[in-house]
Amino acid sequence: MNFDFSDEQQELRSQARRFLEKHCTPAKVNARLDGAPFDRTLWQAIADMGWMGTAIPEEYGGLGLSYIDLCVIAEELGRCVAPVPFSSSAYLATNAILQAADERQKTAWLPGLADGSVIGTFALSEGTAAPSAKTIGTTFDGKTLSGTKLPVIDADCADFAIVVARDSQGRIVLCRADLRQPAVAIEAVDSVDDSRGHAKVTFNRAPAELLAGQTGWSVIETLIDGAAVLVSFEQIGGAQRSLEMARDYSLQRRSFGRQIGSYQAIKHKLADMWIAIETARSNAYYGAWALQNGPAELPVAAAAARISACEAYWFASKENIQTHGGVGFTWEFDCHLYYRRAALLAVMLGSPRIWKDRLIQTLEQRNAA
Amino acid sequence: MNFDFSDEQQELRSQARRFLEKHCTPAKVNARLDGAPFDRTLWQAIADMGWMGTAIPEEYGGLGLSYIDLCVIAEELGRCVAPVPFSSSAYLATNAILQAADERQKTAWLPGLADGSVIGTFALSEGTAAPSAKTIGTTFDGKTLSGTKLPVIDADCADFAIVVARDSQGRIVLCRADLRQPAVAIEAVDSVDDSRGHAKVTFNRAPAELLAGQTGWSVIETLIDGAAVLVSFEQIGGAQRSLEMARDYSLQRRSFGRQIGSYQAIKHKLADMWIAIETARSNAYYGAWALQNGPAELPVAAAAARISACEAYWFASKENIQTHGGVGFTWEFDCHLYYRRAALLAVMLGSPRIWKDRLIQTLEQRNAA
Amino acid sequence: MDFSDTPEEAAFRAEVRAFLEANAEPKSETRTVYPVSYGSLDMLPLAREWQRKKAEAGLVGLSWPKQYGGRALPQIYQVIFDQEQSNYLVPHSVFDIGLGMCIPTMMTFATEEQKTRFVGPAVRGEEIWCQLFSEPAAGSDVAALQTRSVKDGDDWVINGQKIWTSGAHFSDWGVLVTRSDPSLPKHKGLTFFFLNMKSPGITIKPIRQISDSSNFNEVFFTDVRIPDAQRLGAVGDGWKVAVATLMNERLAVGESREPNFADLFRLCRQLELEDGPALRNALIRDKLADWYVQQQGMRFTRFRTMTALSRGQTPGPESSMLKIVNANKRQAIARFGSELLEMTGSLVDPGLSPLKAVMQQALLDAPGTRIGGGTEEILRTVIAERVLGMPAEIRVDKDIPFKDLAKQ
Amino acid sequence: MDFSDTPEEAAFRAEVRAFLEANAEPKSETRTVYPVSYGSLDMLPLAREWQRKKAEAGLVGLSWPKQYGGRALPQIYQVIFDQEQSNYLVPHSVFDIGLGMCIPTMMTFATEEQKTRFVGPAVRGEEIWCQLFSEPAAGSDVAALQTRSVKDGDDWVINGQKIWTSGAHFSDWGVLVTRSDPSLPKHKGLTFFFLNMKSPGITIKPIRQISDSSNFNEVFFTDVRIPDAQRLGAVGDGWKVAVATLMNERLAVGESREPNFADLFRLCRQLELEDGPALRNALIRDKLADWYVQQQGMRFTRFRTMTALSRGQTPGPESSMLKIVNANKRQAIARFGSELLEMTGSLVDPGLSPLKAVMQQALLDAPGTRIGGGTEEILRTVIAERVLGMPAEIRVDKDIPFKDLAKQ
Repeated sequence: MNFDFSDEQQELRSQARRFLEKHCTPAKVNARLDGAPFDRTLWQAIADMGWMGTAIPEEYGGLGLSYIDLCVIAEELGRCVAPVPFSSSAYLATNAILQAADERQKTAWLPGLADGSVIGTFALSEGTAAPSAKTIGTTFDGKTLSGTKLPVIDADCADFAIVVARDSQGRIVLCRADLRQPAVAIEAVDSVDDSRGHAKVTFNRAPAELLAGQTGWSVIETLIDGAAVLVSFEQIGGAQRSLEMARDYSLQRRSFGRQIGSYQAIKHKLADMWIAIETARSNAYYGAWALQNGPAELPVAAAAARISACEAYWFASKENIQTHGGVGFTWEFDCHLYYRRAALLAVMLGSPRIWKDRLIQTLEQRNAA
Repeated sequence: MNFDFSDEQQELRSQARRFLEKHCTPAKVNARLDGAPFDRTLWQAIADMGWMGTAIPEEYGGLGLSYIDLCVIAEELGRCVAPVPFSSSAYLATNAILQAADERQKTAWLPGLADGSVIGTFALSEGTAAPSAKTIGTTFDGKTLSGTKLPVIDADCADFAIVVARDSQGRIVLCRADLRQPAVAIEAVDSVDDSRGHAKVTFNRAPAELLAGQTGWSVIETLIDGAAVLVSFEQIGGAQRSLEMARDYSLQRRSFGRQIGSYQAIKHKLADMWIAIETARSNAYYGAWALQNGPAELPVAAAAARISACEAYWFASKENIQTHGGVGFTWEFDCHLYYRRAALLAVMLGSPRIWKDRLIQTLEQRNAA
Repeated sequence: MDFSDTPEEAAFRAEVRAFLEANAEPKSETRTVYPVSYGSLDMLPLAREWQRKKAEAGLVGLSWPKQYGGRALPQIYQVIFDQEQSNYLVPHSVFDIGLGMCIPTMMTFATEEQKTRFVGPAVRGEEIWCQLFSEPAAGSDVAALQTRSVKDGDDWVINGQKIWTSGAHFSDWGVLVTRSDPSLPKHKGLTFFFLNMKSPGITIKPIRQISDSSNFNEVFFTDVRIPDAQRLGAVGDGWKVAVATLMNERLAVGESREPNFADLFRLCRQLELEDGPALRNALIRDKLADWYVQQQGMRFTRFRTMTALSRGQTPGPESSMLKIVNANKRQAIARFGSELLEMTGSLVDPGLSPLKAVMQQALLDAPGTRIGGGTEEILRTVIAERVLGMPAEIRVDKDIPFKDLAKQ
Repeated sequence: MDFSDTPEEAAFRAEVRAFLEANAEPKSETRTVYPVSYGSLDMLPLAREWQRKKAEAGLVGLSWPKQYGGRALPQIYQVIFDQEQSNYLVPHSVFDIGLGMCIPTMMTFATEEQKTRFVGPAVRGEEIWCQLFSEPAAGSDVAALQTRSVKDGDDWVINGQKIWTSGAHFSDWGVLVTRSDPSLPKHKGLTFFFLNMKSPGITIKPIRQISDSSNFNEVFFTDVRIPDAQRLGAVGDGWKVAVATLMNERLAVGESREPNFADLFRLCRQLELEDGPALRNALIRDKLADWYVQQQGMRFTRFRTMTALSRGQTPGPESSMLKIVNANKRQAIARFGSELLEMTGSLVDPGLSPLKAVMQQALLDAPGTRIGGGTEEILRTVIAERVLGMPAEIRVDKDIPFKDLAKQ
């Protein structure tokens, strides 16, 4: 057993951190939050690092590394609250194609995703209900899609979406639809974290292509499980940075003649943040291993990673603000970027409540078997 | 509006506290916990104060005071973890008779309860299920009771029990059964708090008398609501004493050259105890008012009082032990008496989970109306 | 222990209900939030108009002496008014700080002439007041303030910076605490004033909050002149006046802001989950019950405070507890309510989310609630020390001249 | 990142499984707790017998050097052993302190001869060891200890009192830290020994815990003589040796004690609630998931520590986190599980409650879990200072001679 990243992966992390500290500053996140359009230069710079293709096999233009390497990058992207559609394109759209497309489609579509020239997203949710095989109302008639997806994240910059729909036999299928076509209406909507674009997307008999490899709700579940592991690393990266910000501020800020970090109320709060983060990290490591090597373990491992990462990020980001006091809830400081992202990621792949229910369901089934 | 005890009630409280500090010491509670039999002398001394008859009308031998006065006494009894069957006899058995018996029965039975010469208890639970109209399996054939009640609190010292049973038409009824008769088997069982006797009581065609005034599950609910308010004062009394013990110890115990009470970890813990207790107290005050004057408010007020009192007592009693450190979990110190009693009272009238469900159900009904 | 209205209270409640019925729109299942938000420019005239109506009906300053237009009623009458008003859609009040803190301070420390001049306009909503205490390096530790006041003839000259000044940008008057003598220890050399917020030398800069609203401001003072006649309390007694002002704040803590139990209950009544109606879900019922119990606990705690006041006792640190519990509850409800909406739980667009996205909006606003008016860490220390008699924090700055402290 | 067993690990796991199958009874749905409890007198011979079997099979001291009967394996092998053993009903180990803390300390500080004499009997369960550090006035603050050691010829004479000594009443040997020079500051004048627990002058008094068991003891020393040859480390270096001993304790933190997730899951599978099977209840599912995630988080954190160790890093304060989380989880599960049983949730009678009342029993035992081995308050401070680099607590007792401190 070896339960840590390899030396090569640690090196990848250092590289990524140096790159992002230089190119993906809080100022860029704030700018995007304030209405600046998608930063294509930043995206291209990230693409030039090869990150989008990390886990894409070489035959499709990727680097052919492992998902564990992708987890390293995810953590660093989360650490700087990167305002880019990485999770939509490199986890969800890419993996949907890897898992559900046929050979021809993979060959046609993956190289563009790998080199960042094409951006994909994933259109699942159709409103307040937790998506499930039952709730999908968008239909695919064999050639076109009809229905409304809300919200679709990163629809403002994505070229296409992988859309979850129901075919004429009632089966759940995945389709690829270009987003830049007249039969697709994209209406931007405000969100708690506008550093990632949100939209209501309406397909009005929009031409689309079926992913011809696999169908069925279980494909979606596996896809989401994998994304949950990757996103949990983004969450841990953000939570860890929140903790560091809180510590640094508490060492510098003085109250009643002492560093506020010398008060146990702050010291113990930060210790609790650390505990929450390390708990999440341990679960996420197991998730990373299961994503790469243990498909039978993935449903449980992904749920545990996601549940604890949601909790850790929520706790760390809100208590980072609290530790900062008044300045913490202003735009002058960067605390809010993390709190926003924590709120977004907590619902992006389904709320912790849903995942807890799924976790217990899986454990019941395993126990019954 | 006047949301506090009256001067007379404050005086009643002072009297009660002085009396109990003298006659109901931790040593007595510890002795009982260690196997000493029920302390009839203490019971008689309490009876001589007139407390059992506080809310019993004068025509039945009581003092004819209000339930609010009884709440004052309950808080003081809870404060000293009194090892007496007060709640079983003076809340449950007494109120069952007041609410469900006919005139003849009240006249016959209440004076003995009021002067303490007779002790009653209440037999409801029949095992792990939350008692409800559905779960009652004990039967009453018009003359005798058959079935097993588990646990019955204070069965070791009670003369009779008010037993919840099902009659031959399937209706829920209340019966009075003497516990000292051959057809009743009382088997003592160990509990988390042996300062109050627990037993499994089996009725084997045991002669019993129907309470002839009212029948039906709703009588039980009202009875339990009233008891929940009174017990919430016992819980608050115990929680408050736990907080005081924690404070006193933290001022005296030194670690690393300082009083442990000077560390924020302890200061803030104690502040949180205080908040929990004051929250419970405020809800309990409303419960007391509803018990005396606002029957329409009672179901909601009793639930709120009980839920917050359970939480406050659990929190205060466990963190009192924690504040004491090592000595806290030994029999040398009295912290454990409160932790035990908190655990007992948390399930005695149904767990907080059940009460929360009932609270929301009542609010739904109210809202629908 | 009597929770019912007395006949006098019942009569007053009827009076308030009649006034509200005649002058405001009741909340409904679909409309629970006043349509014009705090930050917007439209809000101010609407708020003034509403204040004027209340004042005309004699419903402002209920507990004040009659000579200042009050009705000399116990505090509980304000609670009754607030209870009834909370069922109606009314503009966010911009007068709370003035009427709750500044004017009561004026009543204690100003001259009769000044009171006569200022109370009326404040009551009628013609003049708005703000409070200038906090500074960038003096947050929880207010007495660490550095804004200087220097006597110059009959005036004082003010230089420095205040922060977190709620409503400074639309206020007419403000109360201000300054350091007049840095050679004394930090609580000693302070002096307190009221001043015209339109005075030359004042620059106001709004602070943008996470929720994108800007309730608060930074206020910069450059050679601002205040006549000595506008000093409240003796020179060097500013801390005492500031403490009295903050004491009044304790009374001003009201019911918790939305979303509260009722909002979540309402949301859950509307929401269908994967396995049925949200209200049938045992987890949701459990959470709802917890928050109901907390909410009622805080409500009744306020009533207990009112009762204590009516018996002539001074308000204790109970409001610290209300703040801690309500602020955390609010943040927790906002999170829980948002997450119940699954992926739409991140949308703040009022048109696309149930209850006009009140949960998501509150999520962004909630971190501030836990900080403004005293962080919960400070408030726990207050409870521990003042209610429970625990040892005070180790203070290293107590008896040292302020000017030497600043150098540390 | 590889969670799978290496071929060597897999072979070892198979070896352990074969050993357990041959020598112990597996847990079942109805039998999850070894029938003979810690406190009972019957337990000791059973525990010794089990230890002897493990030792004969070469399954004790896995990570120790081969010269002391170990197998020089990485720590992860101990985890594998513990994982497998946790599926079987085996006696409570009374050897953990000896093998986990005392013998490793001996290995570092004792003479070769002493090691040869003591390691074998400890491994085979023939001799039991205990640890004598805490005192009534030195709990979290161990270095405040007062037990005196005075040199007298070739012996040291010990007077004083220790407390919280687990297993003192059945131990053969113990490690002891004493104050040899009170004129030095508190961490300086300490000296460390090992001693025969049957020495004249030792009085052992069991401490009764809430759960009615008496794992712990008070140990009184009256003119107890220890040969200087049994000193570990230099005179005055006792704190260093004690810290090394406690460092070994960090490695000894195992999986959380029952009831854990599996016990609650098992209970819920058996339990029918008012509205159906307990496992269908959304609140229960939510709680179960929380505790599963915590449990796995702590399990994998241990694995991460093992990986760090195998890379030659020293164990950090991770075990502090394990203790905080596991102890609180245990208390919370015990409460939740008990309350699910409604009124029978107060009964500790194993015959009358599902799962032999494991929840109720644990409820009484849990407060101690949160305190023993360091309170969670101390552990949070350790994490804040040593992991996060936060300022140390203000210390008023650091450089003062111990004898003057005691007078304060």
